[in-house]
Amino acid sequence: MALALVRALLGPSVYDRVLAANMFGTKTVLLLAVIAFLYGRPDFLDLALAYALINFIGVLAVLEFIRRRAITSAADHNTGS
Amino acid sequence: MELLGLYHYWIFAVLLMIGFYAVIAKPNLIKKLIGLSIFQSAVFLLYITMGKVDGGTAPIFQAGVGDQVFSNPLPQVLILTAIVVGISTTALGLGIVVRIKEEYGSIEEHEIQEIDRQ
Amino acid sequence: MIVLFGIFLLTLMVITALAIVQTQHLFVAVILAGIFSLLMAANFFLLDAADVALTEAAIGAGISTVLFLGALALTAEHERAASANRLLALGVVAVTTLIVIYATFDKPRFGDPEAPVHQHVAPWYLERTPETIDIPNVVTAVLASFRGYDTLGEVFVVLTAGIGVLFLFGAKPRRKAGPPRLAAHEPGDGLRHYLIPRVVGRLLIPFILLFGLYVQFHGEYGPGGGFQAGAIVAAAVILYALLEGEAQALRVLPQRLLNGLIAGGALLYGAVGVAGMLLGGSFLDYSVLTANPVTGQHIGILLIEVGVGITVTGVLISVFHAFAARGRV
Amino acid sequence: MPFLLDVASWVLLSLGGAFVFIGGVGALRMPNLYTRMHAASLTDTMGAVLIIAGVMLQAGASLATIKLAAILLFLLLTSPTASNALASAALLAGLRPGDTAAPHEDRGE
Repeated sequence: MALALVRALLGPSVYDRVLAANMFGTKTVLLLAVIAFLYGRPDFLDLALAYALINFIGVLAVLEFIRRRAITSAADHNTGS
Repeated sequence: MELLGLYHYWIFAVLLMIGFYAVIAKPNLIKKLIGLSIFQSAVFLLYITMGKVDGGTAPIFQAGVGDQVFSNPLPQVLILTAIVVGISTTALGLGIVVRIKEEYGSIEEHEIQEIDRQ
Repeated sequence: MIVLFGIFLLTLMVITALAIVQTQHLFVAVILAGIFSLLMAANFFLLDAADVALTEAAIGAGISTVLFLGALALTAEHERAASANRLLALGVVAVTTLIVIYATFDKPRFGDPEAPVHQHVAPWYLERTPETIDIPNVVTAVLASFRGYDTLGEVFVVLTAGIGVLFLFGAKPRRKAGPPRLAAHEPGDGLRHYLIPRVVGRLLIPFILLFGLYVQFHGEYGPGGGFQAGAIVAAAVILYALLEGEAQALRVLPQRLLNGLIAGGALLYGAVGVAGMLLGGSFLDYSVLTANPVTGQHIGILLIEVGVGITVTGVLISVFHAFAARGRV
Repeated sequence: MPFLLDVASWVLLSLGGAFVFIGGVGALRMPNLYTRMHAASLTDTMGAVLIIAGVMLQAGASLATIKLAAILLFLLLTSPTASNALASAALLAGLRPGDTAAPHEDRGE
């Protein structure tokens, strides 16, 4: 199931990787839900719930990061290295 | 099958060493910190692996279900706290790196040493 | 089948770790570290450690990425290539790997119930938890009651780390030569202009907070507890800060209050211990808190988890603000 | 009846798995970021809905079903948002939708 994703992990540009990370998050949620049932311990769905809730904070942080960098590098052209 | 039983430990060893490599070979301080957290994760994995018992489930009693095998709760307790402590210490490390960047203008190890030598 | 799945996940982890070390782009490394943490959590789950997996989920999914990105924004995004002693390092690493792998041949087989780890105190914990503490989650019982000292120590480490970060960033940045980082143009209003994330985020924040509270107080019955809840609540506040800008978040939860939270949580923990002493037990012995020892344990664990949760929340939020505020200077 | 439910849930699970797989392949094979994103969102919607519906049938009416419904709801809320945020980030960083050749690593700097 997650096999296709491994290859996405090696994607060419930075944003592909973010995309892959996001997909990975969704897949982990699904995976956890399925495994919880394979184990017969449905009370562990909390975990998947936690992921579903906070997984996208990372992506929002990326957006904020890029936005900041865009603002700073618009002013002086040598941020970063 | 006998060898398969040790696979987890091998992965642990390999991960540990990947982290270790990042710490000793990469000059970049943030990379070192990421390496350190990989190293840390490897140790976590080792502990949790040791706690696993065949056919066991997580050590939470279920009402009405008797006679279950539970995995070892002790390593889990240790690691649970260690993860949170880990992120706090990583944050501290990042704080130091940022301060170094402000003082030296670089986060590469050899450049910092260069500046120090002057 | 589950074992095979575990092996698959572990292999993925190694690949990800290699990619992290190999890439020169630190931003990519941080994103990959996020994936690494996801894999790690799934693995913990497979290894029966639901509590640990929840902790890793709460920390790794949001907060560590945010912190690393915050640090990246303040430093450089690329690392320089070339280190002179690379071969030497590789050699050392290879030799150590071989030694460690050689050592693993002495390890008991994976999942062996006869392994030495399972012979020592763990059975005792499993046996005693129902009668002396009477809560279903053994992990919480061991964490908060049997090994309360350890946890107290950990809380103080978190506290110290938080104080350390606040001290480090307390110093005013010295203006170095070079182009000044522009200040006027950076209002720090977060993602206020991005409508969709903002609306959805605002919708979700209450649910995240609610879920945090659920994890906090459900910790005795299912996976959860103060550490996880603290991280989740902190994630909610950080989300708010990302959406509305740090200034707004600081207005809602001022730094003074956060400082109070950081110290207050640890103090609450300590106070519970001292209360036990005053009532005639030993430090962190909750059985004396009420007439019934088992109820006493319940109350003690509840209070301690609250203390832990408060401290963790306070520290994580303050650290985030420290990084974010630094970026705006 | 339980048998029927079982079959239905397995059908849903495998369908969901197929969608996830297709999404993965798409994310790998599509020419540039924005089309890749399009493929990836397949996982987030169809895959998630089907798999969680499948697990729900296994669970029957219980607390777990409610939790699953909550997970589904939050997934459906968050992942499009994340995609949107990512797309804005990429656009902000100057990645044009037209470019077929994805710029190797980050430009500028």
